[in-house]
Amino acid sequence: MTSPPHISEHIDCTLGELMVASAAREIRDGEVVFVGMRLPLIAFVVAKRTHAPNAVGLFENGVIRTTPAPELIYTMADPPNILGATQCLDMLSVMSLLQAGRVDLGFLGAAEVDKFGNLNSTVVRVSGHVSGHDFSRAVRDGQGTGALAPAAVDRQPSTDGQFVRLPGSGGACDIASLAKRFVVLLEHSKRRLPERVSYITSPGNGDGAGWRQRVGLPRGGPSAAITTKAVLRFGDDGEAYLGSVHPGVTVEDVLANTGWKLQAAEDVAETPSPSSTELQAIREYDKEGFWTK
Amino acid sequence: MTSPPHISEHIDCTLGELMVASAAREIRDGEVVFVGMRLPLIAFVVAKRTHAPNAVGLFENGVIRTTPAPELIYTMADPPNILGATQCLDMLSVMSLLQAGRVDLGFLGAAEVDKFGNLNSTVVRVSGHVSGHDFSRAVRDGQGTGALAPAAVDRQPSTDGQFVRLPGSGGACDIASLAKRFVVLLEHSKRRLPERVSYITSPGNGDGAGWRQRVGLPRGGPSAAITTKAVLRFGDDGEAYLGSVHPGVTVEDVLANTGWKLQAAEDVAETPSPSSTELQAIREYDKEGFWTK
Amino acid sequence: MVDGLLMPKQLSVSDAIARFVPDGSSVVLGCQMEQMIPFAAGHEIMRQKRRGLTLIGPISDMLFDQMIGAGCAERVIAAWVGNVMMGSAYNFRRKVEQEGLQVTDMSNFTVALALQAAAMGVPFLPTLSALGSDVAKDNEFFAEIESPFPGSDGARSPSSATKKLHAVKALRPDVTIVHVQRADCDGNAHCWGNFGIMLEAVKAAKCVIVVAEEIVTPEVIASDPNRTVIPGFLVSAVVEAPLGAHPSPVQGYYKRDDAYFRQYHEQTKTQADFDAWAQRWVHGVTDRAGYVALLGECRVKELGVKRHAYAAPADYGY
Amino acid sequence: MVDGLLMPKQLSVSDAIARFVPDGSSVVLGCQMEQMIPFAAGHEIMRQKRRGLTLIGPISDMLFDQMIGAGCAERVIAAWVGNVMMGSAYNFRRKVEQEGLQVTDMSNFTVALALQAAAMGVPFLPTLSALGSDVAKDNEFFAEIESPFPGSDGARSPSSATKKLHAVKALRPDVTIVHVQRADCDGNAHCWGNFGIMLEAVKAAKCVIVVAEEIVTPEVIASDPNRTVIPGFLVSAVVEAPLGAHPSPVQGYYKRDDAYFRQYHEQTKTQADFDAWAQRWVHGVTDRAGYVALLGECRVKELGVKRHAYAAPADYGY
Repeated sequence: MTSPPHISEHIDCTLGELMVASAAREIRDGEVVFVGMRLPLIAFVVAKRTHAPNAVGLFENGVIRTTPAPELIYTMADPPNILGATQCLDMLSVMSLLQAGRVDLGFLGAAEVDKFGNLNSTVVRVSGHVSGHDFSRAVRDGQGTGALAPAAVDRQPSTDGQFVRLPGSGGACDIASLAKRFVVLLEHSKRRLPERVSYITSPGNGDGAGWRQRVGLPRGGPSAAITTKAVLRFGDDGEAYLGSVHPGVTVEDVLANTGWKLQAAEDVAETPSPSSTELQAIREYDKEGFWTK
Repeated sequence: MTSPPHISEHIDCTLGELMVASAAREIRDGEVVFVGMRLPLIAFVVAKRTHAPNAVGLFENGVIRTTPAPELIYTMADPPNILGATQCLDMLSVMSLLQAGRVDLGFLGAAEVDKFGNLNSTVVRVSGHVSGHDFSRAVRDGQGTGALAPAAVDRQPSTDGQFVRLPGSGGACDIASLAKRFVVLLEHSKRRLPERVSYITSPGNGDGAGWRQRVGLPRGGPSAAITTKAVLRFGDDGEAYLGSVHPGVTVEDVLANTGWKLQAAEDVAETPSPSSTELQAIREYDKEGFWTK
Repeated sequence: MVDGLLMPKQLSVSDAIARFVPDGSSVVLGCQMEQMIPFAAGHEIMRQKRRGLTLIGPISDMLFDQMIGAGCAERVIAAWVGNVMMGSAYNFRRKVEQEGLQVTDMSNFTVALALQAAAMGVPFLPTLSALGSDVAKDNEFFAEIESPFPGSDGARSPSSATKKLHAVKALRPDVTIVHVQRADCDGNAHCWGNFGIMLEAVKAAKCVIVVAEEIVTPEVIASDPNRTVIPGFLVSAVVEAPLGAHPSPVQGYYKRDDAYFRQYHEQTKTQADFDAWAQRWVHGVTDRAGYVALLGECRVKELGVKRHAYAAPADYGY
Repeated sequence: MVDGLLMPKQLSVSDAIARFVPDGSSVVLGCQMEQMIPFAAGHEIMRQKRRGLTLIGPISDMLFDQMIGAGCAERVIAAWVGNVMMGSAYNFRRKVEQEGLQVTDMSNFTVALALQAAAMGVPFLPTLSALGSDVAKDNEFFAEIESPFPGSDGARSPSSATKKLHAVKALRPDVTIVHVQRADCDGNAHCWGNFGIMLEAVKAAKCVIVVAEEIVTPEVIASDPNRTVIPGFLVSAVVEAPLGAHPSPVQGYYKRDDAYFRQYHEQTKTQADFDAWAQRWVHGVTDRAGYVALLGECRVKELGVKRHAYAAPADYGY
């Protein structure tokens, strides 16, 4: 049950697994976590089964769980997420806990994340085609992270308009506004990491340090962006910097695929690969790899 | 099952029974009623068992009943009022229905009711003893109507201060503010029917017509005051007038025991005595006459 | 409340929709998020070719996309419209991008607050959510206000010295349609599982349609008043529709039909594809029984409860 | 939330009070109105001679009067203080009229809203209640505001064109003490019957003490998550105290001891009378078991459930 050495070329886990394990590690034991939709559903289960057995999961449909759901779920309202829950409430009740500062961490997806950790999952302006970029894939859904699942890839783009309409906030705007910190998961590309999002669905650090306080947000802000290439962190200036690169990814690759000049230290760490315990938890749970393959 | 003729000298029911039956008749079939505490608890049951089988009872503790409680209750949270209820909610939910205008009628008690139907159940200023008046009896409790029950009579007054402290609003202020109309039950005396209450716990018509709208109340106002001598009604000017006198009570008696010059028509009706059906419902329910003897 | 005292409330789904969901209505659907989505009612609205509806909900897992594809909707007030498991909803995208379907973007919390304000009978409710976001910009449901109690805030973080707040405007829909496990013929309804925004949506609406897996006796409902989520006096119509929430799950009755959500995603990428889909599943059947027959016994059985898990007893006796 | 992760929460009532209710605390008691009043906890507070407490509740059926008589309270924030069945509470009257006990008068709805504002993390909630009343006058919890949405109100009466509202200030108590039917050792609690203001009082408070008739396994609680009214992560201490709400009723466990409420009324008209009463029922026993022994087997048996009435089954399976 010890961690395998980091791998670079022949990484022995999928990107999905790496991201889920990275997301799971953002949860500290005993924390109250607003789980959100899609990949984080699995990250919460993995955290509960590994290092954070006392974490409490809040789901915006009204569910509170102290035990992981007994089997794979595709949505937070799937019957296994209700059976054996600690409490089934309504949305206002769990959102009230969030607004009252009772939630340590919230997970989000997004179509776009910018330099200051602001999230867009509502609408993207398109001005002509961007060379070589399959935009429809990037914006397939507002929560974004599902783009990592092959079953969910949109193979027939139909964007002729001046904008692409995404599903919208869901609870993302609320979680970003009110959790003590939030973590976003998304694909790493220039298009999905623009310097400034065109629409702030979920407020990050706005235009920099002090912005959240100025607009009246009570706390919080982005803590990490876990992408398909790296983990970004946020400094005191409110701006993202390169926290770690995933095994097999170069810093140059990350910088070249980020929509602004991303701050990066000389010596950037590598994102730890999933431990065998984590991999086991992921694979036992997502048996067919729907989310993590 | 026909109504017995009105009685004057040898009234064949108690005053409590007359008041409960009068209160019950204020409930129309199919109405949503905020029941409140004490005597109205019985009035609701009697109405359900007689002319208003489709009335819905809301209780501020969160209970909604479409069937009467199966046996005598002293408080709205007594187990018989929970068993077989339609719904058990929280207070905010039933108060929300009230605030949203979903409640047709609310019942209240009070220590004092004034000319404009404002209610005081919080605090009464005392300036020396009023001749011949057992004040402690009148203010024994904020809801007031319990004074009719012998078991509840306060035999040891201890008022030396400048004021008498009553239990307070409970939900009375809310019901008076928000129901489509309200009915108050109380003892008939000069002291309990002052020209103006010294403290408005529960707003009636304030200082007359238009006042409720001026202060921002969304609807409602007093519909009747059922006293131990009479039923007062309220005119378009917001002021009380004598609606009917109870069997055996003279108009002069009522006027002499009211704290202001009460409007009374030449020909005042008599309060209908309880029908045999109503009496039967009352007596089957309040077997020992705790509330109605 | 006195009107219609003697009208029986138990109706067929087609009568309920015909009577209580006229063209131009604002309708709340999908209150319980991904559980108990009232597909049976939604499909009947499509069959009856309602037009000009305003669809209201927190997230909509596929149903709004279907109703939009069928041309029922003129406006959407929601936090998220898509297919939760699969991503985008094609009809929604198409109608918004190309045909100007009007969308008022809310967040989950603020759509709940808007309905809760109406449920509570107040013109607005305050929140700290969405401050600084574009969700609140040029959105009729938001206004920035200040607390009249400086120095005191209900939040618990020491950093929250701010006085700014959003007021979220009350939203009072014409009709709320909810699917539940069981109800009696007066509309008193039991539900268990996650509630989402059901409680406030029911109280906010001018009229409520309850669709239940089973109609039970009033005694069953009254045996557990804490399980009652809707009191009958707020209900205009109650409909019995077994499997009426398929393909979404109903706790204790059937699980989620994940394959159906995948197939919908694959089969509705163009308007023509969607029309073919709707012809098969909506217009090609006359009612929910027909739909269930189309699903087939085998699939229905596969979705059924494999392991019962009953709630611990609760004694209401005395 | 991370602090105290490994501290066992199940405590004796005396340890729970000693640890979580220091002198000067603001304490919510009697959330469920006349049901499940936490008398066991209240009596322990009296035995431990707490001073300077602020007592918060909607109505208090006798318990506040006892704590006031014992000198525990410095201030009361409530809608009603008395003995519901019998009327006035003598200690309350005496201390207010003669000794200047500070009272902040609320209505039931507005005390619930004040706690709900804190539970929701907002500085206030709006209401139409108490406009024009003296309850709101010179009361720190009320401020008059206007809706920022003119012409739109959540109320349904056509006459309600008004824009005036009361803002009710958030009230965040130090501790909320609730009595419930059953809880597990982490404080996850089931309750049925009327909730009163329990839900918001629990979420509003900095710490929560749950007193339960029975401690059960976590599996019992998790078997019916819709019956859970308090999630354990909000709970600081959980106490097992059978008959801990006597003389108030606990649905499914024991009925109301009406005679006890009558007797209290008769026996506590003067301070000396109250002291004698408290000596017998509070100070004369060391804990709830001693109190129950004093009640006597016969009386306890008489209060017990005569006819069980179990809730209809609810299946959480899939």
